[in-house]
Amino acid sequence: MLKIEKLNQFYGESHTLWELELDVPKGQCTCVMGRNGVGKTTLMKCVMGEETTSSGSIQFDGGTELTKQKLEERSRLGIGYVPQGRQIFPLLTVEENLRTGLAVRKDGSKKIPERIYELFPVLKEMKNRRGGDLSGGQQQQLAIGRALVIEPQLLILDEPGEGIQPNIVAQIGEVIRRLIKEDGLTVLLVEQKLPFARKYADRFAIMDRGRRVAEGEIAELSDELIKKHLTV
Amino acid sequence: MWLTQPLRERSTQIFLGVLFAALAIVTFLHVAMPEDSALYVSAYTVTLLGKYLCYALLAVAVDLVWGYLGILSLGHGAFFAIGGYAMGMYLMRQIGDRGTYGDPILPDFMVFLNWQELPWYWLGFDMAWFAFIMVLLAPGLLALVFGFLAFRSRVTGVYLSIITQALTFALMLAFFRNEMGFGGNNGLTDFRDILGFNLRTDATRLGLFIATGIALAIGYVICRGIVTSKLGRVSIACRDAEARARFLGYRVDRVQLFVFVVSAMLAGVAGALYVPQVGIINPSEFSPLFSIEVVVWVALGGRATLYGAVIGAVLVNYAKTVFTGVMPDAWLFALGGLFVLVTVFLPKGIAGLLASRRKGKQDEPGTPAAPTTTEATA
Amino acid sequence: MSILEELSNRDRVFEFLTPAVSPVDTRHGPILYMEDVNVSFDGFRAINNLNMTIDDGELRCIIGPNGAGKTTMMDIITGKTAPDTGSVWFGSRHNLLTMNEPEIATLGIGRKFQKPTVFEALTVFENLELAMATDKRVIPTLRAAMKAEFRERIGEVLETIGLQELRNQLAGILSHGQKQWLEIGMLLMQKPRLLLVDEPVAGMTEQEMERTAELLTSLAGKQSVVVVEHDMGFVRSIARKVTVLHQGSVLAEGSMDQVSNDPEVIKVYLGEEEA
Amino acid sequence: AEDPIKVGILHSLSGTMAISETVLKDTVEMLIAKQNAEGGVLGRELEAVVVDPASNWPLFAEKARELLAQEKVDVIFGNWTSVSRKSVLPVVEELNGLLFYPVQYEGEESSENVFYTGAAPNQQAIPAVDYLMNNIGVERWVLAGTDYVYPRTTNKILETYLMDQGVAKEDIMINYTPFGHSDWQNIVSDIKRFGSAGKKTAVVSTINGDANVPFYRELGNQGISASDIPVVAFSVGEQELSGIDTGPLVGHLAAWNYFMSVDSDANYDFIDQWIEHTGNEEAVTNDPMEAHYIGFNMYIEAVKKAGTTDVDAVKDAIIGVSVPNLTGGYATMMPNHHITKPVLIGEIQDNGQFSVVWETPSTVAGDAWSDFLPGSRDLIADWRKPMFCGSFNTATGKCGASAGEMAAEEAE
Amino acid sequence: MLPRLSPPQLAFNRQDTIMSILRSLTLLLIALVSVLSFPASAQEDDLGKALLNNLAEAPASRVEEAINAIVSSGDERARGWLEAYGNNRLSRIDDTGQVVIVLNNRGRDWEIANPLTGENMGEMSRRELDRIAINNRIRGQLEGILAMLDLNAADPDVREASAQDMMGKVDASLVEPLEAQLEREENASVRNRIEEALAIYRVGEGNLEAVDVLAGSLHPRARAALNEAVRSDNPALADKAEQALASIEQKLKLNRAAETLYFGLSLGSVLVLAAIGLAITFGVMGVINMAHGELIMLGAYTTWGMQQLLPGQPGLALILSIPAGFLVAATAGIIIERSVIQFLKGRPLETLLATFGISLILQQLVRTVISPQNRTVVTPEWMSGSLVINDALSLTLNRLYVLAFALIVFAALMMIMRKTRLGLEVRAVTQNRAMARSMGIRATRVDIMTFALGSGVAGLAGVALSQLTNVGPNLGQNYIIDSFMVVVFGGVGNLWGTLIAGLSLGTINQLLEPWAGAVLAKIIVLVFIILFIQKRPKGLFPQKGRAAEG
Ligand SMILES: Nc1ncnc2c1ncn2[C@@H]1O[C@H](COP(=O)(O)OP(=O)(O)OP(=O)(O)O)[C@@H](O)[C@H]1O
Ligand SMILES: Nc1ncnc2c1ncn2[C@@H]1O[C@H](COP(=O)(O)OP(=O)(O)OP(=O)(O)O)[C@@H](O)[C@H]1O
Ligand SMILES: [Mg+2]
Ligand SMILES: [Mg+2]
Repeated sequence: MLKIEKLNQFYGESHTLWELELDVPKGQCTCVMGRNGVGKTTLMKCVMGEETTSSGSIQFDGGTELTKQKLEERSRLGIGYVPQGRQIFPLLTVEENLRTGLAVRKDGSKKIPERIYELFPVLKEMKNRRGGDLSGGQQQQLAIGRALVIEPQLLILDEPGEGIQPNIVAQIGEVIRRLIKEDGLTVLLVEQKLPFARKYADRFAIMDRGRRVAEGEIAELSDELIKKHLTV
Repeated sequence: MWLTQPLRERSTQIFLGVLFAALAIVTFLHVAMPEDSALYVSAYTVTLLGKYLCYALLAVAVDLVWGYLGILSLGHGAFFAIGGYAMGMYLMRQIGDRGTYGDPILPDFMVFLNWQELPWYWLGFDMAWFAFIMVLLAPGLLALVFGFLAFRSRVTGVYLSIITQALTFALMLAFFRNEMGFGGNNGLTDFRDILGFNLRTDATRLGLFIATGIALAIGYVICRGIVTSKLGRVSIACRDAEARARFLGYRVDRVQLFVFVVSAMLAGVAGALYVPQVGIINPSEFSPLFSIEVVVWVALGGRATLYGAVIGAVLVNYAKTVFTGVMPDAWLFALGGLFVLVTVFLPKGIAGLLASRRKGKQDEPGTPAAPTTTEATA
Repeated sequence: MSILEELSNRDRVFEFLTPAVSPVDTRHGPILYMEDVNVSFDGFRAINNLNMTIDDGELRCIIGPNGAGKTTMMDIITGKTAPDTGSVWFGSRHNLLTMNEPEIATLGIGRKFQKPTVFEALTVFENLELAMATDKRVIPTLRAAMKAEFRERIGEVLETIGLQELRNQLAGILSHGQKQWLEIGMLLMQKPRLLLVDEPVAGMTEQEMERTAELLTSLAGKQSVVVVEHDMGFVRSIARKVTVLHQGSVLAEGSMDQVSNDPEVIKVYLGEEEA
Repeated sequence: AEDPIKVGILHSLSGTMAISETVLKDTVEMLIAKQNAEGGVLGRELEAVVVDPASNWPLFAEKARELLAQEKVDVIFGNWTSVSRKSVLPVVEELNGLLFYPVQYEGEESSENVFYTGAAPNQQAIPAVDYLMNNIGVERWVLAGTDYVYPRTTNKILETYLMDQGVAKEDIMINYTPFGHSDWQNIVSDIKRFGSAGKKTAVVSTINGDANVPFYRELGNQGISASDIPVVAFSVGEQELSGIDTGPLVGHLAAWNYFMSVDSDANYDFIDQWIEHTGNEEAVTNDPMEAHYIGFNMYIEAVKKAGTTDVDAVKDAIIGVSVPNLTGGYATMMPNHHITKPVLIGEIQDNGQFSVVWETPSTVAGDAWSDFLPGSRDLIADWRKPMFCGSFNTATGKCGASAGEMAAEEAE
Repeated sequence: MLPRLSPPQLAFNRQDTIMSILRSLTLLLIALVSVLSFPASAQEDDLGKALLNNLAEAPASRVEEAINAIVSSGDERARGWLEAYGNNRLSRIDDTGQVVIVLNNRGRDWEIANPLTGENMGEMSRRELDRIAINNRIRGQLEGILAMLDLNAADPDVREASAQDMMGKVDASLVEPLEAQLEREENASVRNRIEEALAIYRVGEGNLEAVDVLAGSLHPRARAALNEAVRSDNPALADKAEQALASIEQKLKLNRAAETLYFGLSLGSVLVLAAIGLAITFGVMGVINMAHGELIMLGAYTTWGMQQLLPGQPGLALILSIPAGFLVAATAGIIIERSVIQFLKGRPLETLLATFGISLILQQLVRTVISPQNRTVVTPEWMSGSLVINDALSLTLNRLYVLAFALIVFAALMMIMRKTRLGLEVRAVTQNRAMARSMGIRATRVDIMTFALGSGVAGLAGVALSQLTNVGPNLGQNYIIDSFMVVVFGGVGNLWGTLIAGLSLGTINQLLEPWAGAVLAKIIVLVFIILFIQKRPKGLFPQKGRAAEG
């Protein structure tokens, strides 16, 4: 679904991503892991187009070269994005936040799919409240809901469980699985919490200082790897 | 000491070096060169430069609050003008009975409008020390009262900008009123002496120019002292994350008030030095558009650098002087175009251009980039 | 010291502020005491008759569903939000409801926000410097000099939060987790009597979580710590007493075991799995 | 050939005053071109030096200094507002320049270096009031003006004058508005009410510049017509009318010393020349343009008479110089540096012109110091030696301080 | 027979209606001619010529006679002559002394016609023509004569208007004809008017009953008459008049209040119009658009341009200017956005610098390309004058239209921002640009469209303002400060706030003006804004809650 090759990225002078390679197979959940500041979020932003890359390629769905696409076109291709830090529109109501995603829906529907509200009932309850007024966890749910509105083929989740109450985290995990199973969704997940990753991801990739240092089936995620790359 | 701190700093040394060198050179060329020499600097030019330096000081004051405190004051002209009026009142009283009506006490315009006696707020302005104190005190006090109200109620962003604008606008209208006793639209003119020196001689002009240069140097060092002190960092903290600063125990309103008052006083001094050099003070100095223009100088020079403000003020005003003479019909195109081009091509102003020139050196702490937060929409 | 300096020190314009050392009085009971607190926003009851006490030196975990009012509670304690009714006391002497944020902060209550907030235009070092427990009035701040002992202290904290290498970087470019650490560092610099920590480990790796846990437990005893967190592993590792908030009031309180076996808590918060 | 005679032009080409002042710049340029076509003066060409003081009063002073000190011009034509003149005055006096000031003003001034070719209050306001009182039978007066010195002084003079004529205090209403005032609803409604007391009412307007358009519009819309409450304006000329739809204004009045519609050959020639110069068939002329026309010709005559452009020589020579004005008469430079002018009252017509309905039987000499202000009643100005004084007090027999000082400097 | 008229001076005469009244008079005059059975003869032309020459040569004191001679001649061309005379269009050729009618008096060469035959005589230099002088007094008389004739008009409205013009102008000689008129008059309101007109005269004569007639009248003349009566020596009359006045004052107070409110709303609507575009570009998009005023100016100049394109049809031109003004300003907006603003994303404060530059350029552009002087924008007939509610209260039409226009524009904008996709996208883009783009919102297009919309609305404001104030290069400068003030006072980003802020600031200003004067009122309003912002630091309608604190 997503194939990243030799990706390099700079923030000004500082080289953040180094010759990065990553494969995200279709219909699976790939989890990117790594310590703070290794460049996970940066990688997601590169895929989304929020940061420009200096070289390398990102191929989507077997051919479309993402680096040549404008930011707003990527969502049209079917990439949904739940950024780190939620990034909801604080002054739009919950409903309006969700509606922003309607423009790129393939079916041109002008209604927010009921399913979103089913997944996150709190959103329905708070439909008319401004996004910024919600509690942190509620905002996170909103961010996920908003990404789902566009009915993506690839869903990028940057630490989705952050700040969410445990039963909802579990629920999000279930949702991910369900979407993968029912809709054939592909998920690219950034997650620090091992139990969660172990439980819901199919594959993993570990990053360190802007490089991918390990990759494999989730089952292959050994303690040794963890010790080597995820502890300080 | 916070005041001597900047003197150890490279950028301040360079700034002061350039400034004093300029003062010395101009003085030398004015005094020592024969008048027909190509190098001769005329009294006209000296006064002109003096005016630029006043504007520069004003711009520094604006940059202090805008660049480091995030308060976009669209009303700094008010403090400038009040300082100017304080000086103007002193100069007016110095005329004595040499006015057209020969009244030893009342200024001409009061005689003219049948005032019988000097209003109370004119008392004391015949004494230089009093007037000079008022130059600092009047704008400072206004800033204190205004700032106290505004910062206490946490007025921020554009709301603050607009009420500063309302302030200067209201003052402009008030000073336009002849009943106010400040000469209405005509303001105060026809000055003769300052501290016993005849204002219409070249020597006095040169003196004023040098005084302005020194005032600018002092003002610059004070501002620099503030911004390099811990208070400067607190200011930036208040600018970028007001709430966080408050939770650390800083009284954001006090910090803002302090810096705002200092800035207003500097603006007042700038105004006071401006008046004897241009020979008139009138309410148009209160015009909101003038204050906006000052902000434009700062932005053009480069925000949050202080020296950028000086560069911006001098450059824009020099451009104005040249353009209004050389291309009187089209100078606004040139000036407007300059503004547009600088914004588009020099995002950090001219100072940013200079800074990128000496790239490679470590970024100095205390000269942070202007934040790119969306203050205006907040 | 000259008279002039003396005078300027006294600083009449910028009125009296408490010195850096907290005068909070806990001889007669808890350090924080909240009673019958209510807050509503446009008719929505965010805090509902909340009662809570925190003892001196205690480490308290607060959990509860999203929107339970945890952050709002902290807002009330730190003076950001004024409650509609109720009383909040810091020690037995200070009524927090009559004070503003800086006053509360100087009294000795420090806070880490849920969303990491640092001064992005300042360096990591400067961020810590500003947080340092010193006289925070205007003129003293203006005259403050960087003493060696301060430098040392900042160095220590930098060590603790693992940001030595980034000390001269602007805080704006830090990653999410690094900002979290920096904010914790600022809290440490502040040396408050009471720390309010809102979701400290969000975005941290397991190992960093452990470090954070260690850090917080080591603080307890000397200082009182209130932690809000959704990561049950983390809570378990530090928890002594846990309070569960739900819909603005206390749903359950007790040891971690007690709480996590409470069916109500399981239903509204933990879910079957975590329990 | 000799160096050209440099003529400085100090009129705002941008900012708020550009509306009024740009045409004056063009006028002087036209006059210079014409003079050069006739061979210049004293065998020398004239050369215009144009600067833009941008409606900024301190900038006026700076530019004046630039003209005199840097450009070394021989004479300056310029200024419109009183404040700009006040700002420039010390500079011209200090650098001993010559300034021709072409706009009607509040008087109370006479400088050795300034020649006032516009009207003083006694050349505009008082005759206009006389006309309203005697010919229209006005008994109640609204004195409406913009809040600055010219209206203040004019109204003060008029108030004294009217009361001297037996008008009761309650029959005079005085109203001031800020510059550029654009919402006249309340004031016009007040005027309407004031005018409904049964006595014939008129408005004497010293409303300045841009504020006039909304003012007249509101008058028209609130149904106040000229036959009902006439408005006589001192600052509304052809130039201003060219920006107003004059349809509803027919019959309102203005007092000037010149109107474009004046039936005289000199005027027609001037208009032809102006239209040719601007290349615009619709171009209009107005009173300050005439003032510059007169001032310019006086300067030329004085230079011819003095045989030099030396400032002091010209200053001496110009007193007593007479040149034709555009209304078929002559203007003479008086010793007080004001000139003689006829006073005309015109009614607005639907074509944006005024038709003259009344004029003084002969020209009136400008008074530097008003006879109707207590402080200046005793003052006169005379720049001929030996008096050589801008404010000579006839009561004390002494020259005012400022002039005395100048005279002293002169003597050194 | 024509009544012998003493020349009444007409009060509150709508100059612009005179023409139409005159036109309707034609028939009447013709009828009169036949009644007079004036001998139509071959020398008719000579007679007309004599009459005109008589008028032309009459010294000021005899002009009146000459006019009367023309009127009583019954010549059917008299109307045209008098009309021309009243409009300053009657001239004599210098050389021949022939009286001509000037058809077009603009420019140097005037088009003239023969008043006797109506034949066009081509153009003649202005130099050759000598105007036959008229002044206010004579014009008043002329109008008076015609007004009296109007009392016989067929249209009751015309009769009423002319009866109203008679108020306060009645003198002894008019009493009889008016009474006769009253007998004949059937229309009640016309009768009322005539009665009032007579009563004003009678009160002056000391008639007690007449006071009753005037008791309820709001007409200023009636009040003037009563006021005079109060001062009279007759205590009974003074007493009665005083009572009548008191009751009138009561009514007047109400009317004054209504009037002031109208003034306030009207001023407010101007503020709203000027600010509403800024509420979009600044309030919603966050661009500190200093060129906003110049965009307004462009709208106003478009109106002027339209009127130049369609001479003689000011109304049509004005209506067409609405879309045209929008388009011109919107296009300018797009150019500004594309050439400058787009490079300043995320640097809102710098937009101040750039747009300040743009505003200077636009101003000077207008000065250079068009003219530094103001341009004339004509107010169409249907927008002139006022809507008369009663004698004391009338609403000026141009402002009424502007008020309505402001409300319509506001409603339309509200619709766009609340109900369309664009509104949602704009807000999303301004709140979090990167995220909005991640959601597939084409931010660039949204920017262009929003800026165009805001600018276009500024253009609409310009079209409206051209009906109230100067159309000149400084137009924009006069409104920019106020506009920012209104937007901020209302609460940035809140359109309702802009509406309420504009209307309330306008109203407060007008309420204050009568007792504080225009300058002080403005100062008080500004101080009020400053103090108000202390109370509500986020404006009238603040963004509430956590969201706003960010
Ligand atoms: N705008 C920026 N400019 C410069 N450097 C940046 C910027 N944003 C991030 N960085 C740096 O790039 C590195 C990678 O950041 P990134 O946010 O991708 O980390 P991360 O892996 O997502 O960390 P975390 O787990 O804390 O979220 C960090 O060292 C950070 O300091
Ligand atoms: N200013 C406000 N306006 C409206 N509603 C608000 C406001 N502040 C908080 N709320 C509401 O109050 C409730 C409590 O919010 P709070 O942030 O305290 O929750 P929390 O317990 O911290 O949740 P989380 O664990 O998700 O951070 C939420 O439902 C939130 O939507
Ligand atoms: Mg990250
Ligand atoms: Mg929370």
